Amino acid sequence: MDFLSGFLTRFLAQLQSPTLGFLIGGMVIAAVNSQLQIPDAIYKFVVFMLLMKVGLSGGIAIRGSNLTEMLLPAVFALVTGIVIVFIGRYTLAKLPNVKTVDAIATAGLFGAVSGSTMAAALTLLEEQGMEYEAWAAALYPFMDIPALVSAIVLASIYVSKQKHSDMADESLSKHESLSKQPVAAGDYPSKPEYPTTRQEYLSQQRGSANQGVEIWPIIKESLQGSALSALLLGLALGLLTRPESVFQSFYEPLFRGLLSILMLVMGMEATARLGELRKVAQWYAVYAFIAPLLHGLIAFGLGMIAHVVTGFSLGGVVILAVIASSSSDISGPPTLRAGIPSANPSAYIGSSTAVGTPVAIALGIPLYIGLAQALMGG
Amino acid sequence: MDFLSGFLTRFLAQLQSPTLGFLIGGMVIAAVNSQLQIPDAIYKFVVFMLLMKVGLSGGIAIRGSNLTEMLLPAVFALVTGIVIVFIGRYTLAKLPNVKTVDAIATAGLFGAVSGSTMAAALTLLEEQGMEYEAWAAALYPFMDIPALVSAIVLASIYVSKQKHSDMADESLSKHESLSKQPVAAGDYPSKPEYPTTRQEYLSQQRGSANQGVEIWPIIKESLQGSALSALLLGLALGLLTRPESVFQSFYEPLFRGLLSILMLVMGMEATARLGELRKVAQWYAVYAFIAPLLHGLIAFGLGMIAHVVTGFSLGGVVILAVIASSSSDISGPPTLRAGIPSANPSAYIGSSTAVGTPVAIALGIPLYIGLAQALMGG
Amino acid sequence: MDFLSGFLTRFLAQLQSPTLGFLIGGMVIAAVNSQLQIPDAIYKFVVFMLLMKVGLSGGIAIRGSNLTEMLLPAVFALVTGIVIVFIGRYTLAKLPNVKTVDAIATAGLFGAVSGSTMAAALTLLEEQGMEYEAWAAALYPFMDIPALVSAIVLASIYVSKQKHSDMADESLSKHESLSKQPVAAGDYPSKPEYPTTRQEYLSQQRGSANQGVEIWPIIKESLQGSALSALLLGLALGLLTRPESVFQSFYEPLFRGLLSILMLVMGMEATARLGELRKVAQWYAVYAFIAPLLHGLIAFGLGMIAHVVTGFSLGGVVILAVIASSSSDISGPPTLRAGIPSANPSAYIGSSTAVGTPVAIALGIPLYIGLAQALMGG
Amino acid sequence: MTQKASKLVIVTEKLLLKKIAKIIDEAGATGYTVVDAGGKGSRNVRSSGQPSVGDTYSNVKFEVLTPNRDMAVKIADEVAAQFFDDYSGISYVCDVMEVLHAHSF
Amino acid sequence: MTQKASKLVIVTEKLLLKKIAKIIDEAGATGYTVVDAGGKGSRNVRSSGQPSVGDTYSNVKFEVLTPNRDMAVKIADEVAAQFFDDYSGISYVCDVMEVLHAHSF
Amino acid sequence: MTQKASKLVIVTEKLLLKKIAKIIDEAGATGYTVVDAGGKGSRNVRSSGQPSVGDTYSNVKFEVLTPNRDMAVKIADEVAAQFFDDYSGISYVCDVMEVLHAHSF
Ligand SMILES: Nc1ncnc2c1ncn2[C@@H]1O[C@H](COP(=O)(O)O)[C@@H](O)[C@H]1O
Ligand SMILES: Nc1ncnc2c1ncn2[C@@H]1O[C@H](COP(=O)(O)O)[C@@H](O)[C@H]1O
Ligand SMILES: Nc1ncnc2c1ncn2[C@@H]1O[C@H](COP(=O)(O)O)[C@@H](O)[C@H]1O
Ligand code: NA
Ligand code: NA
Ligand code: NA
Repeated sequence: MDFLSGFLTRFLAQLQSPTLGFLIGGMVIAAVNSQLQIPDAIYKFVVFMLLMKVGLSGGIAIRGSNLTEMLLPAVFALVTGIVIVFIGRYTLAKLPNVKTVDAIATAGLFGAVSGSTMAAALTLLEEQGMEYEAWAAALYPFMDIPALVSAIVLASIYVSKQKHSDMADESLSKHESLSKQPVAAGDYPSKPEYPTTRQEYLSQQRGSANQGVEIWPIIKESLQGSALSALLLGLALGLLTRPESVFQSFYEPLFRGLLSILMLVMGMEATARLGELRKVAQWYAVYAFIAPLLHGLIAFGLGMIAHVVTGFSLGGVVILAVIASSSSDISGPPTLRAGIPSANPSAYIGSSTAVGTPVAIALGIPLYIGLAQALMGG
Repeated sequence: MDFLSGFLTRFLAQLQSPTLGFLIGGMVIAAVNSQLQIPDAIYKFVVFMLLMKVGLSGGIAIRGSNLTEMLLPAVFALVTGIVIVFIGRYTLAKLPNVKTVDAIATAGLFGAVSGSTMAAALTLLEEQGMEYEAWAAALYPFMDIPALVSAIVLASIYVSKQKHSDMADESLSKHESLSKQPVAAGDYPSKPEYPTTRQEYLSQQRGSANQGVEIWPIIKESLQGSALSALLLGLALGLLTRPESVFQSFYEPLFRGLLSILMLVMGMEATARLGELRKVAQWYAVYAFIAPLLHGLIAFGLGMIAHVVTGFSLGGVVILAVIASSSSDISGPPTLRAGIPSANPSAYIGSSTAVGTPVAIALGIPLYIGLAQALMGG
Repeated sequence: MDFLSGFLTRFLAQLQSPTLGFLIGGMVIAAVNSQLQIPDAIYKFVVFMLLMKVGLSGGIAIRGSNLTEMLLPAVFALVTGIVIVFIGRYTLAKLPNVKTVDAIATAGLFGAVSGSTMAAALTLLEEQGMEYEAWAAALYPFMDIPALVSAIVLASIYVSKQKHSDMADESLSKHESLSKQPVAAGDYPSKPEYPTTRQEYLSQQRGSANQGVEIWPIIKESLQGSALSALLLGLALGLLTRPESVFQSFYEPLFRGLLSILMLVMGMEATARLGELRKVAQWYAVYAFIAPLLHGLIAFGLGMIAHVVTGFSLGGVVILAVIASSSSDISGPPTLRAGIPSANPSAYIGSSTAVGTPVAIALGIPLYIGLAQALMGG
Repeated sequence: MTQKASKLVIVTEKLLLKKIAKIIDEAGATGYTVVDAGGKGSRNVRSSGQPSVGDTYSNVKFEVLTPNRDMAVKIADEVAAQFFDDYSGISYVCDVMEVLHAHSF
Repeated sequence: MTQKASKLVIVTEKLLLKKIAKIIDEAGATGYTVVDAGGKGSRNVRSSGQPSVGDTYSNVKFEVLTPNRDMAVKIADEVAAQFFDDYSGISYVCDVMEVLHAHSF
Repeated sequence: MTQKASKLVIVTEKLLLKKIAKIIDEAGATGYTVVDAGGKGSRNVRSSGQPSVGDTYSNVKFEVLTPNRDMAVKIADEVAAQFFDDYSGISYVCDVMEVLHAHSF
């Protein structure tokens, strides 16, 4: 009871935090059809600045620290990333009106990490005076990449299985040899108006789709994405050079303000994408609401094990929970689009942007901070 | 005499204020055909930042204050906005070579408010250590919206009256029933090369144009404009959340610098639009020079009434005068373009940007500050 | 020996300076094909901010100073700019597989000045606590413009001489009167598929190319370029207005951070242009490596003369050396493209961006600072 | 296999983007493509107060593939009737087009 | 003097920019031109998580001049086969084109 | 009602924007439309020192409607003569165009 009332008080206080205020402000402003726009160049630059700052401060702080401590949390991050995808594969994908590839892609996006959500959590942790390991932000790729890789691999296995059974059907009915009419196969819509040459390409492609999925290109693409690149570049510069002066005169003081602008964009975006979410099965909305909280709690639990075993800080546990709770907004979508091309982006981007991210920021972050504070108090 | 010499001294000092310096610098740099450009994304972001800052600081300060004080100044703002349009309607519109709709639109733009000019005034007031009510910036919409609405309504009434008399003429001459040749009507240039179907649309449209003007859509469009949206969002966030930290670490310290960049853009823009102003009747240049000063003085007078009656600060009076003196640069033009489509934008944008705004900033602001200081000293 | 070891120690320390770190980080990030992008609007704005800051601080500081001191360094800057072009004309242009116009254009670009490199040097000088004259940045145009003008004039003379001898050849062979077939002339590739009318234009053009080169348009174009415009605007505003408040609250504190972003862009750009450099003769790479260091040393030597004769500070000597060492990245390329249209931009932009600029920043700046410190110590 | 089509091009002020998109939709076209454009014409009206010293274009160019010339002309007429008295704009049609691949045409 | 050509137009998701450029190159076209485009079609898929509230278009429009209709169709077929099952896109060809001046054609 | 026209398309380096606009104006065309474009050709020269790692295109594409083919060819010849020896560029003409609505044509 005490825990709950303490949590609720803190939660209501959080609603007044500027971070959340700007998020909600953005949602409202888009809902009333305001013409206000944050130019794309500014959005991209803000994201770069935030991840650079997080990377630099991590890199600077890591210099002296003992990185073996990072081992267990990193393993837990990796496990969480993979587990999230399998949860989605065996819950969301089984629901009515939900296509399997769409569900796998959605789970992959929810397993991947949002740098913006993480930045919001770091700010709130600092406001609450809660300490965390300098390297905690470096857990990001350990969850992000495995989640994306798992989703793409699972989807490829599923698609190639589908095709096998389709082909079996086709040869059974022997349509192919009898007619030049193209045959609609699997999830692909039939498009008879295409010239026949197309069909040859398609069959070719189908033939080759049976081979295994290569994992390294997916990892490489994730690392090359603009979000992870900026974070890793920041980490490297923090570690290898002496950027303290520029960090303290530029990246650090601008952090909060730029975050407020990013929250505004994310709020506007959430409203704008609601329409896309509406076009897909309602189960996506349900998943997008529950999953971030559940994923965060799983990671929180694993983090607590590390807390007990290796002394991982409670602040660090919160960060682990938040990156699990978050869903990727920058690098994840294009990676999935290329890796699972047959999945409908409206399903996964809609779920993540319109519901998942606001839930992770507005409910998830305060929840995990509240939990940690209650545990500290206890 | 003392007043005048004091005023002149202050006025010359203002010419060295960086705000004005950047404005004039921009005019010069554009006049010498420099390739220097401030990218559009930066311009939009700067405007957002300034209005957000003005909104946030207003919202934060309003929290504890007694808003009934705002009543009288708000009414005066509204009255000024409408009066400005009527002045334009019965002076500028009566001048030779000035088309009535163009004049009404110009008066509407001069009645509406420029957030940038207001931001410049707030900076100068702070430099002079002159106090003003925290909510003074919230007077903006009370003048802006009524001015735009009045202009659009006046123009619609005028246009629909014109059409009535045109139609009367047309049926008198019975041309319509005798020939399929399109007839040039009203202000519209004749374009006989258009296919006949077009003419049917046109007649249809003319028929429906007689109905009354709906006011709510105009108000809505004003509120949705990017400038007012940013200001109101800032106000709301300032009122309802606790953005002090982000305000003090970001919006406040960047304000002056961003303003200097905006002034540069406005200066460059003034020179660039001069050509457009030259294309229209010279009376626009005369109006654009006199009107800002006159409008400001009217508002200054009304503000003084509030000063005496309800203790409205002299700083507040200056702000009221400046927003009257200013003409809208961001949201006004597209609103007028949509609301009074037959008006020539070169007339109103040229007048406002090339002459009105520089006059309001370079002469208006120092004038009203000088007046207020002289009154304080007295 | 002592000098050398001291220099090497300092040089290695510089490698950890954030300025250099960001440059190298950018090179690496582009080499691994990262998707990270700094939007063009941000890049342009950063350049503007840096040059404005350099200009403003110069302008503010010049106010009280004795500008006759500037005379000798300005003359040396001018001499260096011209000498660099002639060096290129009589070394690079004589090498095998190097086209003369390409070489002249490359030398012009290396003679011209990079504001970004200069900004990096100013930061490093401040980090080292080394003093320099406030007006030193104002030496920029004195080297930049003469270098560009010399290159364009030399190239025009060369091209028109070529044409004379071509024409002589042509009339000798009397091909023209015998056939309507177009004749490939000079460096121009033959394009027989062009309609005949084209050829008339070409001959016309060739006829008129023999006249002298007008110098004033080249100077004007240089001054109108966005880099010099921003610098000169800053200087003027610093001199004529009182921008201290906005300078200290905005331009000055953001300087280092923005520079770090610019270095990142320049690093990425260096890698991206490497491919272009590969397409041209290898001698360009050799020139681009040696020239910046040599040019800097020449200017350093001239600067030392001014140091001895008029007391020009050693910091000022370093700045003179750095602007000689730098090659123009913003205004130079378009000016040369317009002024020497027949030169291959891959040659000069590739040389400058991919090799020249990194060498000037990473080796040149530490070298001249090291030299100056050794001389001070001595 | 492929299908003949007309291509309607409309260049006009950016301000009208949404309104013209609506007309195209309502006329039953299967889609449209739009790009930012600059330009010069006889009117040359810049419809916004947006800085012209900036780096953005203030026109848009619509391209609409229609199954027949009539639909193209209908859209163009509607757009011209509603806007070309007051706004800058031009529209033209290009007849010989073959759609090779499309999701709906 | 001038030379007849076909013009192939492909409008599709920006994400595919590099991949389509590669197909065009490999088909032996002498070049291509590409512009950012917005648009609406039957699918209307936005393929990136990039803010749609921003100010950028998420399609690209390729224009490829080919010496004959066959090369244009070949490129279009290849692009459709590889991508149009999963991505938004349309392609069409315009036959009567005359190249006036080109460095290689 | 409508009027036949030629459409001249010129794709070239952005640097030449103003100069080409001037040529078009002087040739007596009633206007032109211009868009930012990227592309690849045989020369592929990037004419500015502007970061190629940025997000902007460095070509422009002009489209000029001319009342007849001659004016189009005249403009293209002039542009090619003045610039195509030294700058990247291509120009082509599309003959069958019908202008539906225009303020001056
Ligand atoms: N002859 C033309 N060729 C190509 N585009 C044109 C032409 N005339 C006008 N335009 C385009 O149509 C827009 C509006 O033209 P106008 O209404 O005549 O000002 C211009 O801004 C140009 O983009
Ligand atoms: N009828 C059309 N006319 C012009 N462009 C179209 C048309 N249909 C589709 N498009 C373009 O092709 C893209 C993809 O179409 P779709 O695959 O049908 O969503 C759209 O975003 C439009 O840019
Ligand atoms: N075959 C082509 N199809 C379409 N655009 C082309 C073609 N060839 C060249 N271009 C365009 O023309 C520009 C200049 O070509 P070039 O002078 O050959 O480098 C390129 O950057 C392309 O935008
Ligand atoms: Na996650
Ligand atoms: Na006003
Ligand atoms: Na130099």
